[in-house]
Amino acid sequence: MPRSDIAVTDSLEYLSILDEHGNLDRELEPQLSAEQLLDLYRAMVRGRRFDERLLDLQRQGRIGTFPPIKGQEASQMGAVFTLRPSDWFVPAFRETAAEIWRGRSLESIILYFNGFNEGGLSPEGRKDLPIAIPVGSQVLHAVGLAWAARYRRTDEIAMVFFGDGATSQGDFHEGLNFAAVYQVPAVFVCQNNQWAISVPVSRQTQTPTLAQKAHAYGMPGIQVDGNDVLAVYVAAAEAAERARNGGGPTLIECVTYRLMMHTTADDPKRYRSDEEVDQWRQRDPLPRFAAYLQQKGTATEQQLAEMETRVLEEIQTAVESAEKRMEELGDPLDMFDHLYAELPPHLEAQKSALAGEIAALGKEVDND
Amino acid sequence: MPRSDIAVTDSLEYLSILDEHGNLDRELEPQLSAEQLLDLYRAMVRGRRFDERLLDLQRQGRIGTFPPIKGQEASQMGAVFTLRPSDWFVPAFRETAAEIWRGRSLESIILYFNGFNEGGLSPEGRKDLPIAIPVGSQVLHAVGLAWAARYRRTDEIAMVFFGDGATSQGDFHEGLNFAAVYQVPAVFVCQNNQWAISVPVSRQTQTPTLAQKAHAYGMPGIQVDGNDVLAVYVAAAEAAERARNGGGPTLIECVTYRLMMHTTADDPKRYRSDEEVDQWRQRDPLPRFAAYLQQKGTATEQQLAEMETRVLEEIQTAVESAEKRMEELGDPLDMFDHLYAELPPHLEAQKSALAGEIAALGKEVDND
Amino acid sequence: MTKMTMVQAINLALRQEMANDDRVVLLGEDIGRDGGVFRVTEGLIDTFGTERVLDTPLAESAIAGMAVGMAIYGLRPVCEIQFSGFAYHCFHQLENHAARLRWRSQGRLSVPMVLRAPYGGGVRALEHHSESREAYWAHTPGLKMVIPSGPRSARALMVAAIRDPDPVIFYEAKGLYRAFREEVPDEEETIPIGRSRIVREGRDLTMIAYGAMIRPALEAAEELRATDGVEAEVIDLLTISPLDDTLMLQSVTRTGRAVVIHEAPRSFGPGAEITTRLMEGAFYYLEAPIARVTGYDLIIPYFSREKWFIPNVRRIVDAARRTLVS
Amino acid sequence: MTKMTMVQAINLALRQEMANDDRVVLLGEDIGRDGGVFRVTEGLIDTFGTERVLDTPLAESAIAGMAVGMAIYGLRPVCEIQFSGFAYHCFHQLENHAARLRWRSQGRLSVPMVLRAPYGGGVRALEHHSESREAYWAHTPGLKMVIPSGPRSARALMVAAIRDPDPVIFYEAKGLYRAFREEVPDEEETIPIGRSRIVREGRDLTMIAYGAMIRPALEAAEELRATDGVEAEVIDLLTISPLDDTLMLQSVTRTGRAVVIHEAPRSFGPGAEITTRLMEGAFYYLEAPIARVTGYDLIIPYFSREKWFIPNVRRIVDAARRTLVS
Ligand SMILES: Cc1ncc(C[n+]2csc(CCOP(=O)(O)OP(=O)(O)O)c2C)c(N)n1
Ligand SMILES: Cc1ncc(C[n+]2csc(CCOP(=O)(O)OP(=O)(O)O)c2C)c(N)n1
Ligand SMILES: [Mg+2]
Ligand SMILES: [Mg+2]
Repeated sequence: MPRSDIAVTDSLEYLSILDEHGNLDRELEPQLSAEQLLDLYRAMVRGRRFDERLLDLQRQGRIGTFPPIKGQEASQMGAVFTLRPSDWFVPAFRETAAEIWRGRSLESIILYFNGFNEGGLSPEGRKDLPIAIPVGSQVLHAVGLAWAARYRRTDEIAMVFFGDGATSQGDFHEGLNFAAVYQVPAVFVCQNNQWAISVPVSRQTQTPTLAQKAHAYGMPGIQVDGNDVLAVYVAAAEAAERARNGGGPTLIECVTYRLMMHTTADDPKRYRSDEEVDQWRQRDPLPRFAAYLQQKGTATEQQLAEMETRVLEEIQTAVESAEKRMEELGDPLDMFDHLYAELPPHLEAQKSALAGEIAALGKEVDND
Repeated sequence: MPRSDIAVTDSLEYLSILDEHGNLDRELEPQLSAEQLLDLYRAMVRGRRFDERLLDLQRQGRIGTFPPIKGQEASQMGAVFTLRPSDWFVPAFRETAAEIWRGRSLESIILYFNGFNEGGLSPEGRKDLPIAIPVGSQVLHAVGLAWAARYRRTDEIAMVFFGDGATSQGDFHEGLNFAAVYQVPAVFVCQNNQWAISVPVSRQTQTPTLAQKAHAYGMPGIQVDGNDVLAVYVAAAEAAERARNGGGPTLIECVTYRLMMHTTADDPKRYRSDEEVDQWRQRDPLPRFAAYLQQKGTATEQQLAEMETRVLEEIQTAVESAEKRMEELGDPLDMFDHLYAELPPHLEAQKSALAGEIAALGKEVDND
Repeated sequence: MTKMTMVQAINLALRQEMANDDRVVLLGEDIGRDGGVFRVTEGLIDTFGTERVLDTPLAESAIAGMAVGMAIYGLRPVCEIQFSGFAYHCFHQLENHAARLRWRSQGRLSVPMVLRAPYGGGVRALEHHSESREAYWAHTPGLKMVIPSGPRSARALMVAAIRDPDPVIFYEAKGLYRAFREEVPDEEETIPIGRSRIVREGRDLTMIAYGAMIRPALEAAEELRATDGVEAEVIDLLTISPLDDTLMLQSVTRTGRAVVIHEAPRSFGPGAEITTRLMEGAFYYLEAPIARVTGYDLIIPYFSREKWFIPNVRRIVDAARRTLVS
Repeated sequence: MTKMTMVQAINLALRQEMANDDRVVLLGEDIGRDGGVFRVTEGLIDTFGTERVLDTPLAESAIAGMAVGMAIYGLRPVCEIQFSGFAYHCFHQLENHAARLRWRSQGRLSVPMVLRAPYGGGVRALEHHSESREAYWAHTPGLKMVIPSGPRSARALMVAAIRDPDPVIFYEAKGLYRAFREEVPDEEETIPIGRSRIVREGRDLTMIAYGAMIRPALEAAEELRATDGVEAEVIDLLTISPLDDTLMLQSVTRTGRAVVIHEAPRSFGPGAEITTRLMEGAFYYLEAPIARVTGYDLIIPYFSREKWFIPNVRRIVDAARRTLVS
């Protein structure tokens, strides 16, 4: 009758396969083909190099504010790599590598961060949502998508990304609860990069892990070394398979680190030490994975270097074509497009008023 | 490096002391004085009888819609009984017994449920919030109160009540997270009465307990037999003491049952079986506690019956005085009071326009 | 044609659209077994099963946010928020997402969802259960805001809302739910969203109202005819946003006088936009200041006093007379 | 007197009020160590410690809801919502509770809190970071809605807001944060909430604006003087709600012509209420339709096009000229 402990039966695990010193757990090592491994690596490199290029562009005033992803390439690529094209991908705003992997063009990203609505156009036929800036809000969309996928008797799943900060939002909670109640095929990927702007995860929540929040919903939770692309891949593949087979949702916490500023408008020196950043630099996901590929004989150093070169060329082409494209864009009247399927009369009137103003301006300019 | 289980170190317990068959766990039995025990019992009886009377009044059209509390007397009284007058009490809307214990007059409750704003006037100097109808929203207020109490270096705590349904709301999540992060002196009491209107707790969440949701916040959680006032008292007293001593917040789940309709506008036959209700009637908290008091020699059957009589008289007096009071109330111009500390000019104008209309109406009536 | 209440008429619309189109799914609190606290969804779970009528956990943001996801997928979710006073919980899902997704994705994605919510006073409800805050949604670009005035228009607008390619907030005046019956055609009927209508013709004065205010407006018009010999035209907006100002401008151009009626608080309420449109479009025809008959800039009081808050026939007639003598 | 930016001026107000009154505590995302993403709270955590400057977890509803609790206790919480586009997350806490508690408790409890949020465009920000939706709060009985137009008014209004016994939503035009410096007195200064002011006198036309629109309005007035010989009076609302219509009515009674300017979307926006008040109170003095120069009924576009959305001097001058010739 008494006082007794209640056991929570949902699993809560920690997973790491390839550590920062190159140690590999061969039993857990996923069986990926050379092609898959190289695809993964290329996507991570592309994410890294494009990020660096965006930072240059931003510093030169050629694009606006954007959130760098550096350090989180493994955490997003390991997860998104498990998706099929028919699955749904729901990003937050710091998943550039994953977005590109899913088919978003580099150009559209440049356009977006340079303030062009045209950058929002997602690849046709792709089941990718645009980035979500309101923190945590996208979690619910993934639940609705996953629910609908099951309603339609497909084998699609939905994978949604969010940060450590997002776990404090009500929408995170409501989303995970709904997902568990309806047992929808969703995978919740938390990129715990240790910081939500200036707030460390230790002040975001009192729990030692974010993965354990799964217990509030009756779903499995797993914490993985988010800088170990193999571990992330294995955890995500398991979760995706579980979801696909009717086993319901999973919460994955990828322990990773935001090596750069929150956005280019942020100065992380205000709130964190260089030592901390340096420590995490040692755990950079890229060199670790590159060394693995070489040890395994999947690629030589030389081949990886050539891959980088091709990626840089690709980026250069994209920057050039985006900048060219932006010269052509910018008709102010376009802002009236796409709010509704059909432009209602009052907006029709506002649009033609602006068109009139622009025409008059043109004349003024001509008359000058 | 491996795959390993993560242990959650926060406690999660189940507590029951006096079961529905009268079995008592003497080791856990709280040491309450006869006076305290009778106070507790009286408050439970008052809650029960007043509830019944409100239902009569509602059925006779003498008050509007209200939410009966029958069956939940132990769950709320066991908890609120541990508060000091200097502590903060934050109810949802189904804590009538607790509200009365804290000093809210029966009259004010009648006024409130008969659509008079005057029913919102809480007892002066009492640290009680008015009821909160938006489900779960009040959880956050308790966090703010508790934070402020500590800021002021008092030993006050805040105790907030909410239902099983409320645990699905974002505000519940955000509130518990903030409470844990700031380690505020708050006690979260969930009256799990099995239903949120027509939705059973099994479809509200996938977890077998609500108490385990505490693990998402790094705070202790405890599930108690909510129809066992002794168990609720013990759990709440522990949580209150922990909070008072700087030990941070606790989540208590009281497993109880709503024996009546959700509100008087609801017909529970649409969604639950009579058998289920009958089963829970067997677990009614009142007879169980009455038997305990008699066995313990705290009061005779006769004395308890006399107590009931006095409670009924008290209720009768309150109903009469409330009905008299309501005859005097109702000046429509009063609705302009208390929105702001000072009535702004536009409302001044609206008020005097209405005053003018009323005066004109009066004349019309006079002229008839 | 069957005579039915507004509750039955909305139920009919949902039932027929669900039967016609398996993309239509319902979600909300207590809408399944219980049939909704106002019984609007009564019986639908029996016909369509728990797969198409979802009794959700208690979380409005999740209801709206999940519907956004469903709609993006290609379904046509119709969510119920139990009372419009609890729709603020999902304000961010509606403003940040539902209203923006078509625009953000350059037209590639869209959110064809309907969010139903009972609004307004008159049923002796508890607090938070009687407000009228349609202006919040009307001021939100990307949403449409619809309010029917009776069974027939509710049915026809609900069908239109479900078929609309964009998110529609659909407020149902709970005071009208069972207030009266109207003939509703058995066969399909829709009313285009974004179109108001004249429900009474008149040459002397224009009354503009919607939802539960149409009946007192019509009664006031009758009283004005009877006692003052004045013929008031009454326009039923039906859609609050996008606001159709064509009919009202035509009318006021003829009558020169207007009274705007709503239950919502006055300041920054729908009446301000209506008045301003008339001022902008018919300034030179106005013979008198346009009058607003509205709720006060207060929280609607608990029910013992709510009749003093909600505009009534007397207040409308008074305002009309003031407008006429100016 | 010190010349300072609006960021510094608000910081000064917070600092002085915190020094004067230990009931004043700040809470919000990144307002502590980081000093706020716009640095409005810079240095305050160093002076007042983590006990009075709370870096919160990432949850707006909790920020507002916790502040409600603190305010009930008797503190004077000032919360920051990082961008006003994320204030919808706490809409229910503001509408359901902050706005109502004094009224619900018959005056026994109250919620003297301030909710600060940067609003508006002009700083090349990401999406969701540039909207102007002050009308939502202005339409909510029980709240006050304040928008300063520069450093000095920001400082004086912030002090008034903190001391106000009721909840105040305080929007800060982020385009003004560092746009210019103004002399701000070192000693205490307040501006009463609910009072507008004339910032330029004129007899021919009345311009009504607030926040970031005051500067283009003043520039437009100068241009009108220079090119058309027209003297425009410019009224700075400062408080949007409760709306002070006394000054504007006096002005329009003299000028007969008015232009209302705001960045918010036009329909159901603040301009509608202002126009309607003028129509109601100065109908017989109006010589021409009142003109609205506002944002379009769109989501404010990403920054490459936002200058086309935000009202500018040219659009104001054009509207004024149309008003003058009618
Ligand atoms: C609802 C909401 N509140 C505030 C912000 C401002 N903001 C943008 S990102 C961010 C921190 C997010 O932290 P986290 O979830 O850990 O993601 P990360 O930035 O680390 O990838 C904040 C506060 C926002 N975008 N949305
Ligand atoms: C935010 C919000 N949504 C919906 C409602 C309508 N409503 C009132 S009580 C209730 C169920 C509450 O269930 P629970 O939290 O278990 O408390 P109980 O009624 O069982 O005491 C609902 C849906 C509300 N009051 N507030
Ligand atoms: Mg983070
Ligand atoms: Mg319940």
